Amino acid sequence: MAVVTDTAAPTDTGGRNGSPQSRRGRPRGLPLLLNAVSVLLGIAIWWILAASGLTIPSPVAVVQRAKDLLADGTLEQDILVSLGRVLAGFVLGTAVAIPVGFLMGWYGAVRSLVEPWVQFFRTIPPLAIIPLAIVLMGIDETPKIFVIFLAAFLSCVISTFQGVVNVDRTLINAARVLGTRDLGIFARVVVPASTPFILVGMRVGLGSSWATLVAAELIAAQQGLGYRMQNAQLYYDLPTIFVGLISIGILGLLMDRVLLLAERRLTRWQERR
Amino acid sequence: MAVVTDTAAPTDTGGRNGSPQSRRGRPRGLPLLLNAVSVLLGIAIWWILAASGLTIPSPVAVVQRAKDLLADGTLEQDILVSLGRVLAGFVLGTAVAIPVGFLMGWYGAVRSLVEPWVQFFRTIPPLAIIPLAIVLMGIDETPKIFVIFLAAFLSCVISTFQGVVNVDRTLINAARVLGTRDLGIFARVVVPASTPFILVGMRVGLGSSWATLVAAELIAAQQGLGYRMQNAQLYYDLPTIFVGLISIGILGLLMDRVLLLAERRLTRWQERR
Amino acid sequence: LLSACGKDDSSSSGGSGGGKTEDVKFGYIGDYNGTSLLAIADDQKLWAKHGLNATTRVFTNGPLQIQALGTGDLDFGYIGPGAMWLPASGQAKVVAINTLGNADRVIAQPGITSIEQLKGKSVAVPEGTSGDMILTLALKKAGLTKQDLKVVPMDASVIVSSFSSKKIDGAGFWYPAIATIKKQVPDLVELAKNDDFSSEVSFPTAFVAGNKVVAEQQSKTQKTIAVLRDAMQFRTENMDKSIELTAKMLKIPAEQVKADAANVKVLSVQELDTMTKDGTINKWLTGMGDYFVGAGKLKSQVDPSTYYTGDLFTAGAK
Amino acid sequence: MTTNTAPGAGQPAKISVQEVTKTFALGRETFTALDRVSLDIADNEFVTVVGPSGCGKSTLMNVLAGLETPTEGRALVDGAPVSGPGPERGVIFQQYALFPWLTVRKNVEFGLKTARVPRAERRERAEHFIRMVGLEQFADALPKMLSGGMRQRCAIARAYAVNPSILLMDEPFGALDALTRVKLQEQLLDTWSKEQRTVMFITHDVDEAVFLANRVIVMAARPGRIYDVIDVDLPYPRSEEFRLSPQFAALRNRVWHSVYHQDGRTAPATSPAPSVTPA
Amino acid sequence: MTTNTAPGAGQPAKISVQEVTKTFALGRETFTALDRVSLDIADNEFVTVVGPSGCGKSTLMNVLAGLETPTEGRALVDGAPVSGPGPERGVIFQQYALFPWLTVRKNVEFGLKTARVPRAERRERAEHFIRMVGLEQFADALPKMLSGGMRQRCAIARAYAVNPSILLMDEPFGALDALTRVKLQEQLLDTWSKEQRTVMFITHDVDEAVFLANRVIVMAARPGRIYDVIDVDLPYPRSEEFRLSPQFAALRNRVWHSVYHQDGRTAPATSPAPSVTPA
Ligand SMILES: Nc1ncnc2c1ncn2[C@@H]1O[C@H](COP(=O)(O)OP(=O)(O)OP(=O)(O)O)[C@@H](O)[C@H]1O
Ligand SMILES: Nc1ncnc2c1ncn2[C@@H]1O[C@H](COP(=O)(O)OP(=O)(O)OP(=O)(O)O)[C@@H](O)[C@H]1O
Ligand SMILES: [Mg+2]
Ligand SMILES: [Mg+2]
Repeated sequence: MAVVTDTAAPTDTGGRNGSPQSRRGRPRGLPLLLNAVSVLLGIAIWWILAASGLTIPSPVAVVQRAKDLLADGTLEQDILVSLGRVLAGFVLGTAVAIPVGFLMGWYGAVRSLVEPWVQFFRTIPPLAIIPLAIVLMGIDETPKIFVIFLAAFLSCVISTFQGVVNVDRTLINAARVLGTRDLGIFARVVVPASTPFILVGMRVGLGSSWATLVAAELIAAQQGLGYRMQNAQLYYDLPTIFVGLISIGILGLLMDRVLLLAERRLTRWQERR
Repeated sequence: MAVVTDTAAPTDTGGRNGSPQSRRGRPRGLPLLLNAVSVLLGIAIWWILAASGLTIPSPVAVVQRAKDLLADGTLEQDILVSLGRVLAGFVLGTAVAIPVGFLMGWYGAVRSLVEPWVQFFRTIPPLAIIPLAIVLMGIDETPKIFVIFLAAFLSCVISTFQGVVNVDRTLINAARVLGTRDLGIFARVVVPASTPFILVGMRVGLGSSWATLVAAELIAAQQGLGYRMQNAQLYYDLPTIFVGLISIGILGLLMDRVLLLAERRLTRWQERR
Repeated sequence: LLSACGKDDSSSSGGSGGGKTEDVKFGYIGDYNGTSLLAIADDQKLWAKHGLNATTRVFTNGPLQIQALGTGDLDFGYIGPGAMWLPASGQAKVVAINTLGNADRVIAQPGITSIEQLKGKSVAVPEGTSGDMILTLALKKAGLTKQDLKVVPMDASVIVSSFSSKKIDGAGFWYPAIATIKKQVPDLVELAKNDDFSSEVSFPTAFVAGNKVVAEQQSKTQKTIAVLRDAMQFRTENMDKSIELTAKMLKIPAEQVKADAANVKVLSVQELDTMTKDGTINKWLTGMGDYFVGAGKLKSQVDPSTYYTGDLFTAGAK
Repeated sequence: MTTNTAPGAGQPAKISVQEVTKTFALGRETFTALDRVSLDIADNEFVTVVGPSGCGKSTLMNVLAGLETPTEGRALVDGAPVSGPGPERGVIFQQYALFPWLTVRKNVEFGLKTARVPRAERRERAEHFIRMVGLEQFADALPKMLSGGMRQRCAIARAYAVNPSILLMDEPFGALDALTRVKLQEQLLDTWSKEQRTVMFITHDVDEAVFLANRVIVMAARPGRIYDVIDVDLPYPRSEEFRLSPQFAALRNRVWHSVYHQDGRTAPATSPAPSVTPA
Repeated sequence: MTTNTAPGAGQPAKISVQEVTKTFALGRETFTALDRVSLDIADNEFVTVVGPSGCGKSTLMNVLAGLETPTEGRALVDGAPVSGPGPERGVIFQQYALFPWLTVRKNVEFGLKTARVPRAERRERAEHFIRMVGLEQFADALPKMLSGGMRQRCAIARAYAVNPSILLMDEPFGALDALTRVKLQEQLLDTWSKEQRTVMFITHDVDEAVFLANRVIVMAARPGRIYDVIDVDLPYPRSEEFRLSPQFAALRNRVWHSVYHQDGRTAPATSPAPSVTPA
């Protein structure tokens, strides 16, 4: 029997074997500290690489460019616009992926019909989707959000599907003998039981959404981080590209943290390490 | 108690509630049939779209081009080269992701150190990695495989990590009281118990690998499906682009089936629907 | 495809032949401009003739090649006019001018008959390319600026679909992509073309070399220029054959290459020598420089002689 | 094989198992978990099932619950063939099957929510059954925080809460200490005798089987079949004194003997054929 | 609170629990699962633990197994503080904890593989214990194909196979029918008396507790504590006749009384203080 939320003092860790047990007991600050160490280390490596004559801009140059871009409001504006697109695409993609993944996992026929296409589109680079998206949806926000939506959807649906397939049959039976029908089982058993899988899907989907942003902003974007980076690429303006990359990275990281928090709340019931 | 491999005749399905139960009992051919129906439907929609004046080539034109490309050996050659790259990148990526994911799940310190970077790179589009890859690795096979490797690794590592975190603590305790240490627990408990997660990661990673191929073959590729598509883009040779897309889709689908088969073998022990 | 040219040489003259054979790594782009000379050099065994052993690598754009030149992965490469600012900003040297691009157009949906009518309309442009350039020039001539239109920056592939599906009113674009659009919108209007501006700006394509190669490997540079000159000569004399060879090297239908070549103004060696000497080429490059400064890619005008090694090119004339 | 009819043979059986065979694939072989099992249970009857581990008790229960389809034969409830589970048949699983993400209270309320019982009543009913099984202090605890016996009690409360007319209970008191067990046995008998209920109760405790039952079904393994049926013709309510009575001891011994001496795979001494025991 | 010393008080205790307190967070409150529990178990002693559901039996076992760290106090095994699990302390979990992806055979071999027992010997030893628990027909079956009792037997075989000098067993026979149970009880006593073993055996079956034990520890709940310790000064081997002997009945009644009449939360009639029972 596992005891996760034990109140044992963090001090009495005990020898070698104590480590896996005491994970929860560790002072809260340590992981954050290590995060910080890790980030600083990364920056140091970057600096060394830049200093050693590689054609990458130094952190100082990038910070300087970021300041400039912040000063004239470009960066804020770009971030807002891109964040909006990613959020819209990601939220839609996830919202569609969960029921579709459920239907695929639950009804063999749906699975047989949908799966080939999901698999097919997952292997197709977003760049290749763009022409079609434009033809069907014009050049405004819709196709951009659609491309991001697709990326999020495709990452998340496979995960949800797997989650549904993996739900312990005993729990489904328990719900069925209590009179619950398919819809109730979906909402009240399958969804909570496959939350860990769905969250993996969402986290991976979030990454894909951001990674697709650049492709999406190929479509007649007037602003946005992806647009700014492409533009900078034409001008070989590496500091701006780095500002874009880092902004995307940080925003992605922050959104991921939010998901993680949600996960912690949603899967507190789990007996896990 | 769930009984998965029951020998009940597929006929006695029984009413409404029979469906989830009888899934396994269904004649084997049906899903394949539905797959086929689904694919045919997709082709029909494509045909209609092409006929209705959209700027996409008709299936006939694409098949014709595929024949031509097969006749002079180009397509075979491209497929071989691309397949090699994807396989190398994907296998490497997965092979690295599984132990890294494990270390992240098992040792809080590793997690704190590695996670920010994993999250960061997941949000960065592969297109943006290319300049760096060229600077560090030249223009031969290495950077191409590296970009694919990265895509596979980043998709898979997050999933493995989640899998490790979700392993039922009871099973770990059972192994520990039998005298098993960390390494043994990893190989003999954590890996099998998180197989469903790892496989989700591998499937998603496989998709990403293929989707990244086009970006990878931007790096001075001489052949390969992605290269062929980009080249065709110069001439707006849409049929060739479609041949490339469909080849990628089909190859991805086939590799996914192989993974699925592996999964079925590896997770037969599960009590699942 | 690959380095067919290099291979046969390496076996024949890999060092056994007494004469010193040098290896050269050459990048190119898979269109007529970028490929034709290499296809000829390969077919006519020009590399071997000049004691070179060439490996060619195809790229999808110029900037990547410039980067590879910088890291030493390539010795020579080919760029279009849109990337000319890279050598201008000191990242590489132009060792030879190749052709003049003649494929750029400002196009508009049927019904629009003049640049002025584009006012307020959405016009797509692949930023920083020759399509961008021709639009800028056309607007300037009509006394307009980009602010007068709704300019939408777009990737080239995106323009085809957007224009065909009439999501945009106009575009600064080029052949052969326009030919693809024409299949959908046969009566599209061409509002401006390169020739309209031949007096002000030309759109040269060029061969470039890494700074180090030019500085430290003079014999290799000379030999390569010699190969290019021989191939140019052959190209001017055998246009059809050059198209055929290009198609063979790229493994694409000859008609496609032919359509592509129709929008290229091929320059003969003699013309190039003359224009280098009389400063025409420097004038072109200055004109390009003006454009790049205006577009913000260059901070200030750069003297073309700092990056175009015209003397090396003409020295090959002996 | 004749049917093991219920005592009140006149009225139609509430539950009727007719020649049910269930086989499982076990590697390359097939394993017969139930071999032509027939059994009738009358309305308001309390039947206990005992038998060696692996003799098919849980399988039989799953067939009645509608969770397993028989390979051959059929199961009827109220005269209609069982085609799936239903809330009128409450099930307590041997492995509890609590929803790990729900608190004890929410677990108990699960079936009530499905039945759209209004919130206030739901709460109240859940409260009642949680108190009945003695988990009031743990109403808001998650299953992972419960001891083995507490999990089992939570599962019991969950099944009771939907107030099913048939209760299928698979070793429901197996993880409980003597005190709690006796309490819950008495409560079960109490509810059963007051309300119209049909109970099938699997246990491996012979005392419990005799104490609770109208009839004790003794099963045998390999293949799983009904080996003996023993009527317990003694009045309810049964008190602690009943446990000490000589009739109880006699029946207890008879059941014990029937379970214990199956080894020879012959019929029990007192009955003529393996699974045929006239009522 | 004094220590519940083992009978042979002279020699150092094999297992020593010293003032162990274990609390859990339960929502905002803390719940005391073990309240200053002290207990010594001598080498080669057979101790059974009984007590109401949720009184902390499993928690105490987990502390000894090294799977839980006490909030206060400490546990010693062979004089050294417990800092983690070890193969010398075999554990049978209340919830079996079989590896679902391994067959019965592979489950039983798991610990042997860790101990690098050569393949042939491993196979043979696993075979032996699988036969002992009567699962030979299911050696290649996966846990999901086993009945509840069969799973439990598999867990027993797995723990036995590594031949630990200390056995911590949490209701190991809880899901077994009477026949199998008696068989396994006898086997356990047999091995225990032949080989040098120390056993802590949790059960809720008072008969079983008395039948097996040198000493019966009775625990009480809220807070979890030792309520009574009853010595069973009767010789081994204990046969079926022993079960029918008057001493057995007397001890059984005493334990029963101690468990059953805790309600008033006073000490048992025969002992002066809650968890202090001189040996
Ligand atoms: N999915 C399955 N695959 C193969 N065999 C199975 C499966 N499910 C059950 N069995 C077999 O069916 C037989 C009966 O199992 P069942 O669970 O009904 O036994 P039981 O009488 O409930 O035993 P226990 O008292 O131990 O719970 C067992 O031998 C078991 O191995
Ligand atoms: N993780 C936890 N969080 C909160 N409370 C817990 C946790 N684990 C155990 N407990 C509590 O500790 C008490 C003792 O639990 P334990 O499992 O030791 O009981 P037990 O004596 O083994 O009972 P049973 O006979 O029912 O198995 C219980 O009240 C239980 O609710
Ligand atoms: Mg059972
Ligand atoms: Mg317990």
